[in-house]
Amino acid sequence: MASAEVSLKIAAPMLEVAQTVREQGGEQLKECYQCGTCTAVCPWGDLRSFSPRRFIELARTGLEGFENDAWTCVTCKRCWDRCPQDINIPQLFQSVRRILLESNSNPRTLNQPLGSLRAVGNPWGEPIEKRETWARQAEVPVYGPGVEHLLFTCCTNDYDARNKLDSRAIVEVLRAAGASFGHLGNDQRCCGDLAYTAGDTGAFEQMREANRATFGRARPGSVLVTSPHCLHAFRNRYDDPEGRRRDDGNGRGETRYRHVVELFAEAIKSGALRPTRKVTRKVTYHDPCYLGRYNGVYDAPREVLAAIPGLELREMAHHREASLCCGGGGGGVWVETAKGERLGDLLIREALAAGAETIATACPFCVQMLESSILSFGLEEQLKVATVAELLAESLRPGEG
Amino acid sequence: MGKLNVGVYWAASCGGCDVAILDIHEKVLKVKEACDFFLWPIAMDFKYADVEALPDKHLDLVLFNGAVRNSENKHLAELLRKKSKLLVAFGSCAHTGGIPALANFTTKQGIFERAYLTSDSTDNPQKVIPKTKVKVPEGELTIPEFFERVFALDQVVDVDYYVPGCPPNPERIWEVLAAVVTGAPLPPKGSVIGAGTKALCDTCERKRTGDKKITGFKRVATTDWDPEVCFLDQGLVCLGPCTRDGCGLQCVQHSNMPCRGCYGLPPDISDQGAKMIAALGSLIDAKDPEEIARIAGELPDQAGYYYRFSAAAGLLERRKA
Amino acid sequence: MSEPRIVAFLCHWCSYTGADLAGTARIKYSPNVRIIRVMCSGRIEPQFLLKALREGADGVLVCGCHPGDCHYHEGNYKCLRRFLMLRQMLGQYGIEEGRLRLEWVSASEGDRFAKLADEFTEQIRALGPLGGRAAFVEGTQQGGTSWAS
Amino acid sequence: MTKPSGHRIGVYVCHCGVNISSVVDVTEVAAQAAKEGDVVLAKDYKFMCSAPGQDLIRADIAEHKLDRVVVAACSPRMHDDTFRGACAKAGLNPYFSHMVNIREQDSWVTKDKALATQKAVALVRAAVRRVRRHEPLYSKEVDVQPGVLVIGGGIAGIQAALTIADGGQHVWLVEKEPTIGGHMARFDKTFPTLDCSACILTPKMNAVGSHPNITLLTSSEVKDVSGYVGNFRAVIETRARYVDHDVCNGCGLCMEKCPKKVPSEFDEGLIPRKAIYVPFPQAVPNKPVIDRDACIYFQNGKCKACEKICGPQAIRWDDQPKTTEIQVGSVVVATGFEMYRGPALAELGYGKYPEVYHALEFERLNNASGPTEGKIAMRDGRTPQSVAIVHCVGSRDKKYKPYCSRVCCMYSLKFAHLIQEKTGAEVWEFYIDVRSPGKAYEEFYDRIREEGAHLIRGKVGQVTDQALTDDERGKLIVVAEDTLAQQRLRVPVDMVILSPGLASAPKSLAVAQLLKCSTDKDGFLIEKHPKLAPIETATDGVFLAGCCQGPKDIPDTVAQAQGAASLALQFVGKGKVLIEGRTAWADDQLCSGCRICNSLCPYGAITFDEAKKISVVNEVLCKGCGTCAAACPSGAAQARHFKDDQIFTEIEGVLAP
Repeated sequence: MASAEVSLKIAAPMLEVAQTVREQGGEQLKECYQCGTCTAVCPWGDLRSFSPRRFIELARTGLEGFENDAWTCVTCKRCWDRCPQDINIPQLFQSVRRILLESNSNPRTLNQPLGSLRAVGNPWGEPIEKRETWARQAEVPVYGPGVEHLLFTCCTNDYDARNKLDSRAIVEVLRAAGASFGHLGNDQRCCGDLAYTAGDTGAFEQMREANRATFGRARPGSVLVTSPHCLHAFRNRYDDPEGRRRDDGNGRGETRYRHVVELFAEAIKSGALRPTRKVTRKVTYHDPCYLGRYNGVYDAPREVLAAIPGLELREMAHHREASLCCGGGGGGVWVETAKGERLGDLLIREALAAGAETIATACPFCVQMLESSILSFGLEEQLKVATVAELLAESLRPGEG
Repeated sequence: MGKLNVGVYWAASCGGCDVAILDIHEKVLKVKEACDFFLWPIAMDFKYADVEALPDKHLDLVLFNGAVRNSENKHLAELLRKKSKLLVAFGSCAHTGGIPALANFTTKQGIFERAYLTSDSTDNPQKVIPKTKVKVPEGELTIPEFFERVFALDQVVDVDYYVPGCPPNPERIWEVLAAVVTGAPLPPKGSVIGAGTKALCDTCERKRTGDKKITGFKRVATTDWDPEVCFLDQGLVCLGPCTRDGCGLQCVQHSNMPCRGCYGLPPDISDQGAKMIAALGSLIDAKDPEEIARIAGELPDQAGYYYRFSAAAGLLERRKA
Repeated sequence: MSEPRIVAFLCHWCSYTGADLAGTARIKYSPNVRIIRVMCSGRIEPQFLLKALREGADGVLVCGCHPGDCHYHEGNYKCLRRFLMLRQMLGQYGIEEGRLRLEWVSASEGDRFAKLADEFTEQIRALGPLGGRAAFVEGTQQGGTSWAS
Repeated sequence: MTKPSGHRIGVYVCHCGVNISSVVDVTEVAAQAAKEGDVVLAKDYKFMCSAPGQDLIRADIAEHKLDRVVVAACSPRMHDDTFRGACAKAGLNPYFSHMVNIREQDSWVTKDKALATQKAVALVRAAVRRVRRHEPLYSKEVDVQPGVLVIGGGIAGIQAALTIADGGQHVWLVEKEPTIGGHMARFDKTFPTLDCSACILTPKMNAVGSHPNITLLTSSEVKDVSGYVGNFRAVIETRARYVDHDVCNGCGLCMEKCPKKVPSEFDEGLIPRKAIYVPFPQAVPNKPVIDRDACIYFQNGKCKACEKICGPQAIRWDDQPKTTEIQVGSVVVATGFEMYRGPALAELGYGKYPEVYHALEFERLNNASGPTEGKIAMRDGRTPQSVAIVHCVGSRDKKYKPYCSRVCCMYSLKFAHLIQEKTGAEVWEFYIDVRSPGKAYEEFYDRIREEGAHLIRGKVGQVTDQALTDDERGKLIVVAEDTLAQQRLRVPVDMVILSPGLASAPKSLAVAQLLKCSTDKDGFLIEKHPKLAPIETATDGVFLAGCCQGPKDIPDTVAQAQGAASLALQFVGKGKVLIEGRTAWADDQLCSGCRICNSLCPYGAITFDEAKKISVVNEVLCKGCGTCAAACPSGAAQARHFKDDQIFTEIEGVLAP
């Protein structure tokens, strides 16, 4: 029997998909009125076609296509800050990622770091017992009774060769400030922030419980962190995974969490730190998303840099609340992106346009992402990346700069 | 008019009401001239049997102080009702339960466990708990039965008048006695006598404003306060606004302490605690439920605060365990 | 088991109108809820709630205008504050928090009132009867009346 | 059953056709009611609210000497007044009746007939017990003062004042600025008709200035309002002007001679004005005032240039603020709005890039009497080749103003038309949704589209000067997503106009507090009923006109102003007002003067009698909410018709076994 083979193009809403997204924390989907502000402020905008607004609409109606963009968001929070409906858009991406991860529809590159997290408590697949190697070499004491600050270093600060330099600089500055601090040795685990935003709630919870248990034993009054992601996880996400709260952690519990630059700024103000050696360099400061937009720390790093003699601070076109993103957040540090299409590339452009020789930051992921952008363009000679701690340590060393 | 036949009895009470009668000082001599006493355990030696032997309505006046806590209290209440013409609930305990009735927020079992087993000063390895009847080799011993709750006098027998206070103000006592002695016309049965008809603030002279706002409840133990200014204006809970006047401002003015409510509720309200909540709640300066709950939570024992002297006479009682 | 007995105090402007709307829309709900109308939830005072429990109510529902909508400006907030304080205190009487409920119901929320009535009835059914005067430890007679009266 | 108290109660159970009787067994309800104490008769009837139904009650009151009436029927919201009226006609105090709601709250909401009947019996029983405790209540009649106070001299206040004055009542029009005219005086054209704002407003302003029934008080603010319904006493403070307007002839020489320039508020600071000034040429009154903060003489004691030139000698250096006390019967609030000026502007480059303007700046830029005499030009004088207009700045945004301001879409479209007409520039409008619900508004929207403006559906996220291409160099780049084309756009333009929404005027809040009117969370005054009383307020005799109640356009403002004026005229014209008897009172035999109730009354009806040391309820101001009665810890404050014992008996009734 003959039949008319007609090719129909029909898109029908898949309400059960939409329902699943809502149930997984995407409840705010329905509040979106599709104004597109998110797309307009998204740092990806100048590099690739990516519309959070479209993603929301597709997820809301359950239409196909939103999966493709699910891992693009770097959770930089520019969209959430500007959304007229106050929708936590990074959280919507997290909800979808959670669903996709459960059905193994995630980028392959995520499997290694997330697997390592569950197995060895860090995303880099490094052995647990090597975590404290650098700290032992730097003769950092183990945290215990009578020690004021617990120095909680990011996995990247513990294992990554480049970021170990930052770790050592931090130790150097803390010593110069006369601070009493100790390290947790091999007991600490990844804070889990990137695992959460990448959609792996299970790994996040595993890390959270392990660290809570460690904190429970150590009972530190003050925790100093080296990564803004650890800061956000401890201050906000451990009590409320969606990270809506934004307080300094002093009100609840007995522990105060701070990024080391906050302590540095205080020490400079009180006179405990006196940077004397000249660091004659033009420096611009990049605000890490999780230090700035998520936790409101904009002034402390700038105060530290301003106190370094010889250092000339220049702002990039986008800074403070409007700062760009290095591309590392939300699991972006684990996703491959081609040269010239990376968010870090935009930053390099702006830093050079501002006439900077060094781009300073305060996050190990920013260090990694920015250095890889610089390398890909072969700009190592023109532009360096340094952490605030490294620049400060340099200015604290004896002698003239 | 001849001498009055009088009885004074203490049930569950501290004895303060009896002392208050003696506090009328030299007038006590006039009392003696005017009255013959047939029972007054704190002052004179009579036996219950003597009272039981009296003819019914032999006593012109009985001042009954103390709440009804056990079967002995109840027996005497019934006995004195039978033997008296005028039975007066004398003092807070007889009037509204008083301090003993705070026990109504717990159970008999709870009280016994605390008193005989768990308190820090208890040494009771055999875990002996009082029983109404105990067999001993010599025979059966009985002690009065401890009730599940404390009663005000009128919850057990019919009462003619109420004299509130913990204790009643001696001047008011004299006025009451004088009225009975002189045979002046008495108010309607059931009246509260020896007290005012408005709330305490009527005579309180502390300065107060019309713009009260409660942002938190302060505690007497941890606060300094202005001796001239209304306690409520300073965030201290004072029960004056819903307590009957007549005490002579012993606490609020003479002792600079907030009113705790011993004169009981003023005439036109039904429940001292509910009314105090209505008043305080209206003044709390917060709109967020969490903030309101936090402020309210600063008074950990609300019931104990508002019903310190009237726990037996509120609209509600504690639910049966 | 006896049916739950529920007294509801509703403000005239929003909640009572909302309850009327449930009727106009013919939405069926539990007949256990007996409504007493007052002009404003600010008139509702703890004495009413205690009285209702004493007279045999197993639960008491209080409804007023949504925050910001009170016809008399802020009566609903006064109601809310008294309500929260009373509910805290009633724990000392051995009365479960769930027996008292305060909800804001607007004049347009007929369906919500009906749903609330059903829900609250079920909530009280689950808690079981309170039992009125008999539930409380023996009598609750009143003290005296005034000298003046 | 309760003990009889000697009352004679009649109970009537309505069938309401079959609305009630098909579910509730009305005869059973009547039979049960008859068993209650004091009930001398209990009847059921087809339609109680009908004339024969009401007659039945009246006849029974006469024949059976009923002193209380209970009607079980529909909602008291529907027919309470009907049955009160029936009682009143039979000589019974209307408040001796009570309605039981067995339709909306029983037969219509209950499935089970037996349970519905049981519920009706309980409700009727409660009513019978309650009605015994009812007390007679009487309405009071209060005189109303003549005269109306209009607060605010924008188009709303102007229109209200003219309507009232033409209606024969005296008006005090109070305006805080040195001239009336408000926002409308600053516009060049009005949408959608594009008629000239000045042409239609100026005649009205002049009419206000010369109307014999209007006392105009500019540079003035209402400082205090006391009194009660129909009898308001207002205290108005007029700032020192330092110019005697009775002497000044308005020649304007002083303004020419004054050496001191400061940014003109009227022109949004785009051009300067002098320290002695009139805000704009058509101002009413058209006589100058001295800005003390700007004046050189007040700074250092020298200058006096204005005094030297003034022919009629009108300068008064020692001028002092004046207070005027007036008595009025009614008040019209017309305090208007302020344009939103919050952080949403800075987010889009306002203040950072000179070519980013807000709507009021553009209105002045485009105004024939404005800084450029109506030429649309950039700061360097060039004519823009391309202009972006950004909708919803601060509006429809939960962080700032969550509501839609209603006029921004339309005025933005008007801008598009004016820019294209005057400059031929490319116009890009960025919107979320275009809202054009008004007469001829949608047609205007059509017209703008046809004229060629680019309408882009997408909210602007950034305005930047960071060029990525040569085309963008030297321009402002507006970044938005065209949500229909699903493309992120970067549009290079010469000029950006932000269209902020309307926010409440801070002064409105102060005025609302003086008048005991409430404001919503956005600071707008709340009307008595959003649908059926949109002009009245919860305070009797106080009416609303214009944007103080919420954002609205000029036609709606004028309509509301005329509505407010006619209500004020009606209110004042009657000369009397009835006050309901269902109020609170404080029993002086019980009040101990604790003052707990003093601050609770939303209408300020409770005052403290310092002599007697007790609180007193002004029953004229009281609206009977009962908050004071609930809060009074000694039972002195009582709410008539909702007294403790009345509610207690109702509780006993609904719960009686």
